[in-house]
Amino acid sequence: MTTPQNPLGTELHKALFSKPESDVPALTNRFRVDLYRWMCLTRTLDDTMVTMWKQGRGLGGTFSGRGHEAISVAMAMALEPDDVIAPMHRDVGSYLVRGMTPARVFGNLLGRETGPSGGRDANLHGMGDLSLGIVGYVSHIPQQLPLSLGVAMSFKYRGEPRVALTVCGDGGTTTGPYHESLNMAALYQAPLVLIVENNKYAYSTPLHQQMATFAIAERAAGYGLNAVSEDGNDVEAMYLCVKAAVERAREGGGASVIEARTMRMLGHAIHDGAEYVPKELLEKWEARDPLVLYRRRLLQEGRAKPAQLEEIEAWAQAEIEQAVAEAEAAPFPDPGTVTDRVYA
Amino acid sequence: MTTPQNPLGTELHKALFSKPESDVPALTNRFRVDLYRWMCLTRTLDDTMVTMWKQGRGLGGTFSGRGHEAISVAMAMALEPDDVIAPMHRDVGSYLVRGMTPARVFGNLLGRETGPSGGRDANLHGMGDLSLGIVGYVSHIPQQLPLSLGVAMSFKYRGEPRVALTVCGDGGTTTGPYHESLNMAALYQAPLVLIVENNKYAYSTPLHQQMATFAIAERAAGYGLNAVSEDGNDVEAMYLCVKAAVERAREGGGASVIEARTMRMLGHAIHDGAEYVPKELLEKWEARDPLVLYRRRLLQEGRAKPAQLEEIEAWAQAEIEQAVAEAEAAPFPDPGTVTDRVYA
Amino acid sequence: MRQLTYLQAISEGIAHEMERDPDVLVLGEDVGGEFGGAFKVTKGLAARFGDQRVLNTPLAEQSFIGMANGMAIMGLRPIIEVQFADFISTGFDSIVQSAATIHYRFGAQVPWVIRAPSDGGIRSGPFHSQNPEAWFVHTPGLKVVAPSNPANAKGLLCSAVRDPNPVVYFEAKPLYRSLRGPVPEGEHLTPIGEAEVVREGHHLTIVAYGAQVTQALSAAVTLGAEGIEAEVVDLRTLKPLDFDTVADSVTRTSRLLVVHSANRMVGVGAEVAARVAEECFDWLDAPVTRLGGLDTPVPFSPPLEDAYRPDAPKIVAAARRLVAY
Amino acid sequence: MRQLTYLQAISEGIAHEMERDPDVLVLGEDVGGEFGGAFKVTKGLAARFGDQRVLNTPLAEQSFIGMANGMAIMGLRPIIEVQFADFISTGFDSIVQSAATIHYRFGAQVPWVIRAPSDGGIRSGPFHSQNPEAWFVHTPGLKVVAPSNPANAKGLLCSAVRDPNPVVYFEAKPLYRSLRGPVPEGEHLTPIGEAEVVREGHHLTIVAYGAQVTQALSAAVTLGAEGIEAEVVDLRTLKPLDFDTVADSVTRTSRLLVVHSANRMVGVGAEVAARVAEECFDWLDAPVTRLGGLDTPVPFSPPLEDAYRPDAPKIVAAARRLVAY
Ligand SMILES: Cc1ncc(C[n+]2csc(CCOP(=O)(O)OP(=O)(O)O)c2C)c(N)n1
Ligand SMILES: Cc1ncc(C[n+]2csc(CCOP(=O)(O)OP(=O)(O)O)c2C)c(N)n1
Ligand SMILES: [Mg+2]
Ligand SMILES: [Mg+2]
Repeated sequence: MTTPQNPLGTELHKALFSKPESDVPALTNRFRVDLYRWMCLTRTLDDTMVTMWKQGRGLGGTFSGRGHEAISVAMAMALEPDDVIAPMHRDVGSYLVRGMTPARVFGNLLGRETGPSGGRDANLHGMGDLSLGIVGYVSHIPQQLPLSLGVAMSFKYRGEPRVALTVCGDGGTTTGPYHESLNMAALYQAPLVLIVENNKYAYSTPLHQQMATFAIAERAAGYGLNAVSEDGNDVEAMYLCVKAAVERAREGGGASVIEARTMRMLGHAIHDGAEYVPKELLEKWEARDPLVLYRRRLLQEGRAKPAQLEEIEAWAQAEIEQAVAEAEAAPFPDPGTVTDRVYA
Repeated sequence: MTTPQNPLGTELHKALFSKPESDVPALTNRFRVDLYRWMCLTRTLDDTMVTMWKQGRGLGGTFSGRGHEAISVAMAMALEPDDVIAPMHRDVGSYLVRGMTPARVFGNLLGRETGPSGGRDANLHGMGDLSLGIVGYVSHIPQQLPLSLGVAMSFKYRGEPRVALTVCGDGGTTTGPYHESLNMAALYQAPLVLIVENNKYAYSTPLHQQMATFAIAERAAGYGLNAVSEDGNDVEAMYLCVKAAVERAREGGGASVIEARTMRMLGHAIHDGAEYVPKELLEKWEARDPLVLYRRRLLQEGRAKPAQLEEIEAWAQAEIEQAVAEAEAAPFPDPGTVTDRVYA
Repeated sequence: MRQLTYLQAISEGIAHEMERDPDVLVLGEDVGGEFGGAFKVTKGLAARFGDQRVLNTPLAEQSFIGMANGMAIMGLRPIIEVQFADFISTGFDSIVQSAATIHYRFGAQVPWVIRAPSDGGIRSGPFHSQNPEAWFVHTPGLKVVAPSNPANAKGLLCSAVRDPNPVVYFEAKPLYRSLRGPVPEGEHLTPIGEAEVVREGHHLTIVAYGAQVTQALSAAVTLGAEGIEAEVVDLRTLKPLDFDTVADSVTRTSRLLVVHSANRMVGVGAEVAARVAEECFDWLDAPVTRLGGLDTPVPFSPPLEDAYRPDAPKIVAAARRLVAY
Repeated sequence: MRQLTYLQAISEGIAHEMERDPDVLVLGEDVGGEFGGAFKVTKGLAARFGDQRVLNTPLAEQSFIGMANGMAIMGLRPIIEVQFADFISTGFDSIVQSAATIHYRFGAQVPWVIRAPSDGGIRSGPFHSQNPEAWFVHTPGLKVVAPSNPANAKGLLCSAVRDPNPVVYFEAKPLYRSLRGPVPEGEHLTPIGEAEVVREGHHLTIVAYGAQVTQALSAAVTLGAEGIEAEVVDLRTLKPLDFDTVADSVTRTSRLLVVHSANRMVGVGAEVAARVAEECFDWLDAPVTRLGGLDTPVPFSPPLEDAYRPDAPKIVAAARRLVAY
């Protein structure tokens, strides 16, 4: 396998990857601590889920988003309440930020009546709730993308100042509808933001077995879209970048693609030991754990006190424990309702 | 609609669109006259077909390739006998060059037993004959593309020095499998050449309603493919360009995409008056009719004498008249055979 | 009543719904501008309702149907044209995986209509003659309709637009300009989920839909002249299937012939026949019989296509055998 | 005889064919390297046969199946894995439009096999439990097989690879590791197009395939204890359908129950039931009866999925009703 090169020249590369300092808005300390709070809740949920599934307390399989907390929290934080998000299976943080309770998430994971899918859809699929502006995940990759384009087009159709945001993986970028949707998003100047979570693997398949060049952002620019690549493990950078794209979309500046560079820290799904991932790669990224990075930074920059963060961590733990208890106590759906909800 | 811009910078644009003079092989006069001969046969077939269909002597609809003769002839001439071509519905010239007789083409058009599809497939679809290295056209755009990628991959698998060549329209470039196949062709370094016949329209839909930027070759380069844009109405330029891509593929240099710039001179299909195409656009391209251009050039450069070309034109007329007579006299398939050939 | 062609009736239905509800829009390849679609069903709509409500899309079925899913969950009511029913397979995932399951999975509604010009007999070959409705009737979560005449073409179109579920609307392109009939002006709804007895008779029941209803009715006339009175049931909706109307007829006639242009094997006719065989067993005096396309792609050449496809003479022959049983 | 799991039998069949014929190769998402596929069916093959013959593809079903079409017309024999049968819809055009029609349209052969891990009952929800075989049995030009045990899993795999036509091979993932049985070593072919009577009986015929054969056999044991002797026919091939074996059984038992996990509506069971109702009418002593998935997406939660899906107790209940008729 040859080393992929950037075929599009360094000029474009620079233009895409840099932004003027002056455009960066200031974040309040309160907001920064909130970013941490949501990441912490997300990680705690994820850790707890993984433990439960390993203990045999789960139902079917599930997907860990470990390592993706900065992306999933930042993108949801960058939206307004009226915006709509269509996350994927490693974006639990987005659901939480949008107001889905951890108990409902566990309800879905455990197939209970109380999950947003009422026991109809599995694990982190189908966790939609339009009252929270969340579209449930469809497994077929990347169905969320044309669907979100349509959500964006409905805003444009009605002249509403709203934005649709969605996500796909590096694997998603090699699919047909990815191309079709990006082309149409550029053509129609849709108020759409797409985050590509480039976590280096599609299941067991590394990037270099997926594409000859890794120029995800450059290819997106080729459609006439706004495109940029950002560090997906830096929650503030992600937030600023998504926020800029969201507001640009809201103001009629068209669709953006943001490549979020990150790493899938566990297997594809709970049963997958991911022996195919080189240890060194994981170690490199372990050192860049988004929570550890941000915690350190908040303290170093004096944005928060240690006790504050510890309190958040304890809160997250308690919240999740309570949520699990609630979900485990919740009823399974009545089999007599199995044919309900097929039609509206 | 905003005017599309090239998003990728002029550097790339220049690199893609120019080639060193020294690399251009010399063509013999005999070869040049052959190029004209095939274009002439192609145009005569097309004209005759259009006339017959307007007279009600046709069966169902059909597609004119008027204006595309330089492309369809050049690409087939650039192949070796063992190579495989998967043309589309405006590429009659390719079939003829590969050795399909005009009588068989009319046999297919008229639903006769003698057409390559034995009356099974319609008009210019399904005119495959693997003994001539031709794959029949599938309507679903761009199914020929992944299929041709597979043909190319079979050559690679067996270590055969053969090349697969296929075609799609500008419309084809906005489809999912276009992206998937280009990505895989680059990833696997397949011995594949794809010609994009950019004839400005997909049915009634002009380019600017298909894509925000017209950077077809640049986007192809973004996958790590060899990519170039060429004048599709200049048969020699097309030939040289395709030949270079074919030999590069044969020598292990990977896949190429060639945008052939041309114009669809008649409607999408026989019933379509194409009132949606601006007159000026057609006039501009009428002045660049590939046959007229090449005829003039052959005479101006002293490659052929007028009598020679007139003889060819008369020959083509006679060939096609004879072919039509043969096809019209050919039997329809026996209805008792309708379920034959479903399974091999 | 005023007579319209089948095609005019569809166009009128679309315009009526667009007039009535600003959330209704049209999208697909070549539907917009002055062109108005490969069959001109949407001609004039762009001039009347603007380009945003009659949106030309690039060649990208999977994503323009996927886009309609997103518009629909936000409350818009897209009417999607696939240029030929044959190309609906290109957007398959967006229909059978996404649209069909959204309501079941998290309660959002997907109120779109896909218009799919289907059926053959007009020498269009394997890629412009298909009848793929069985794929969708098999798929939970969709509704499927197949109008047979101008009046129900308009009525089902309007009902489909107002239905909160994804509805695949198979229009029979051989009828576009060949079938004329009365069509009520203004508001006119044909209920989804209700079959119609379009001819009464007591010797056998012929169940058909789409273009084959015309064939069945014409066969019934021939049969009538021989003293065989066929009852003809026009299914109109294929999913949900109005089995009660079928069963009611069969329990009166005791004989069933199901006809459709689609491939017979695992076609909608198999479902009708199997249910009748199960639920009307005690009433049957002869085997349930099906006519459908042969198990081949739709061939192009006239002798082959004619051999492939059911038509009135084949219906007559099958009905005679059934009654003689 | 040596016992293998259903999964081991498939793996062995693939390896056997690759050993035998250098034109046989494997491709799909995650099939290669040390990983060997989501279910590990192809584990070890890359080490043994090299990366070129066990090719990892990007996420792109439409195009990697389309690529296999091109490989196949040049004489290679690709075995394509779709990661779950649910994702076969993503490559739909390449199967139903291109591969299925190539031979009819211009005589080339498309000798590939698509392996599709199907069926549920293992709490995988609507997108990892599907049984989409009806779509393909309805489509002319394809062959469709559905092995029910380790021996025919190997035997049908090997026959499918050697068949000159495109064969969709639905493997039942609930059986992967749960079903063990004798599998002949070396060369072992199960003919495509032949059903098998896997249990003899004279009170009723139960027709099943895939994972439901196990359920039917287990139901037959329960029924046997009650004095009801069920004959069980394992279809094995769904297209072309071996109707003779079914008819032969039904003309002896006079009662038919068809069972499959796929949605009942317009399922393969409808075809079997409709043909029996038509061709065995005079032999039937009771209505033909079908059990299949409900007309909903496959639900995730155990009580819902259990309600959704046929199983041995439901088969027993239906058989009792049928025999008591
Ligand atoms: C169309 C389709 N084919 C196959 C799959 C099975 N599958 C689930 S996730 C996955 C890999 C996805 O990789 P990527 O997009 O990079 O997302 P990640 O899992 O890395 O977050 C695959 C192949 C699928 N969901 N959809
Ligand atoms: C998947 C699919 N959708 C729709 C069509 C109908 N159709 C046939 S040709 C065409 C336009 C093709 O445009 P282009 O690719 O530019 O080729 P051209 O006709 O200009 O040569 C369309 C939409 C098709 N053949 N396939
Ligand atoms: Mg990934
Ligand atoms: Mg074009």
